[in-house]
Amino acid sequence: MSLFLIYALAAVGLFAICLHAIITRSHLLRKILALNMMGSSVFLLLIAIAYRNSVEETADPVPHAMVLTGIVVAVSATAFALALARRYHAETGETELSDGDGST
Amino acid sequence: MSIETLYVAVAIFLLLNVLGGLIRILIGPARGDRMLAAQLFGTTGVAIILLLAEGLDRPALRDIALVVVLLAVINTVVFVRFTGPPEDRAGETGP
Amino acid sequence: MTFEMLFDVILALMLVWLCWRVLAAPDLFKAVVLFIVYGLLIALAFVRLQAPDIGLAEASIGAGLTGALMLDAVGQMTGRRMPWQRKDEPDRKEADHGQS
Amino acid sequence: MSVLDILTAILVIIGAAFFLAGTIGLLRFPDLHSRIHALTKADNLGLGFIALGLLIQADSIAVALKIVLVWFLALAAAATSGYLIANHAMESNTPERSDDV
Repeated sequence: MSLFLIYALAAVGLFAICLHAIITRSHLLRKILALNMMGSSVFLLLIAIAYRNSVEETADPVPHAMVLTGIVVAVSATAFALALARRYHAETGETELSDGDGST
Repeated sequence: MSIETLYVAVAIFLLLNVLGGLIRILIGPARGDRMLAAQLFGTTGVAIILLLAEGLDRPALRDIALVVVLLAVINTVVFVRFTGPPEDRAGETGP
Repeated sequence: MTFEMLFDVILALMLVWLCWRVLAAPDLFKAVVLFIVYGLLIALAFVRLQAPDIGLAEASIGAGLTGALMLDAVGQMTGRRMPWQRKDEPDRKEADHGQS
Repeated sequence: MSVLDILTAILVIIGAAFFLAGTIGLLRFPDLHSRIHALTKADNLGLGFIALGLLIQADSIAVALKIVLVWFLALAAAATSGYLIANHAMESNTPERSDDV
């Protein structure tokens, strides 16, 4: 049981839970939360892989650069999604998306 | 038993402390209770990071402790300013 | 299995449990507070995996900034409730009354 | 283990005991205001003891200053947030105390 295996298994578990939640939950804010945590689990898996490929006590720097970019992009996407959700709530008063059959 | 083992042991103990404080977030009756418990985790996390910096001999972690303790207040300020109870904050926020 | 790995096992189990609680909690404000704690703990996990720079970015952006944005959105979308809605109600009821 | 190491160990264990006291206070106290009282004092005292124990082990003066800075910032953060949450709880209608004393 290495350090890589512990965190990789945790990342896979996190991804599965968030994927389940993003399908079954209907509230928009909870979908955004699930999407954000899903991104975090992918970052965790990438960092764990970088740790496994480390040479001489320094981890692989390429996944680190990718994850650092990804965190910034994730917070921008989250802020944009939150702005959209708040506008939707202000316009229609709802917190869930409709089914798209034009009933709203 | 070296002193580094003690640092890691105390870090594990503080992590279990966080696990106990999570109960207050789960059962806390008011919103302020939950926010307060999150504030506790800021302080505990700083202590864990300082202990790991010494125990794993990685001095870069002290900068992370600085950032964590600096950003601990932001969430509380946002909570107080923007997510008040409905009867008090119906109009403009703030006194 | 060294002694330090006990820390990692506890941290990984706490992460998974916390993720499940965030997505299953009935109150949305509770979910956001748990999400802030989750951001702090995943920064600790990055620190353990020899990536202190990622831990720095995640602790500042992930836990601090995203948590503040989420709190603000929760305060706007569920905080100012309409008069017909009770306090501490789960978030499923709002769509039923939204059109009336 | 030298004398310095033993002193560090004692201080760190005292700090951990204060953290345990803070968590027990968070779980057992009856209302929000006494929970604020437990957290802002006991936790920062625990962090202070741990920082003091690590201060003895510091290599250079810069590391020692950084640890002291972390502790002072934690004190300021706890004071600010404790006041803000208490004020917020007072002006909203949260139940002050479950059993009126």
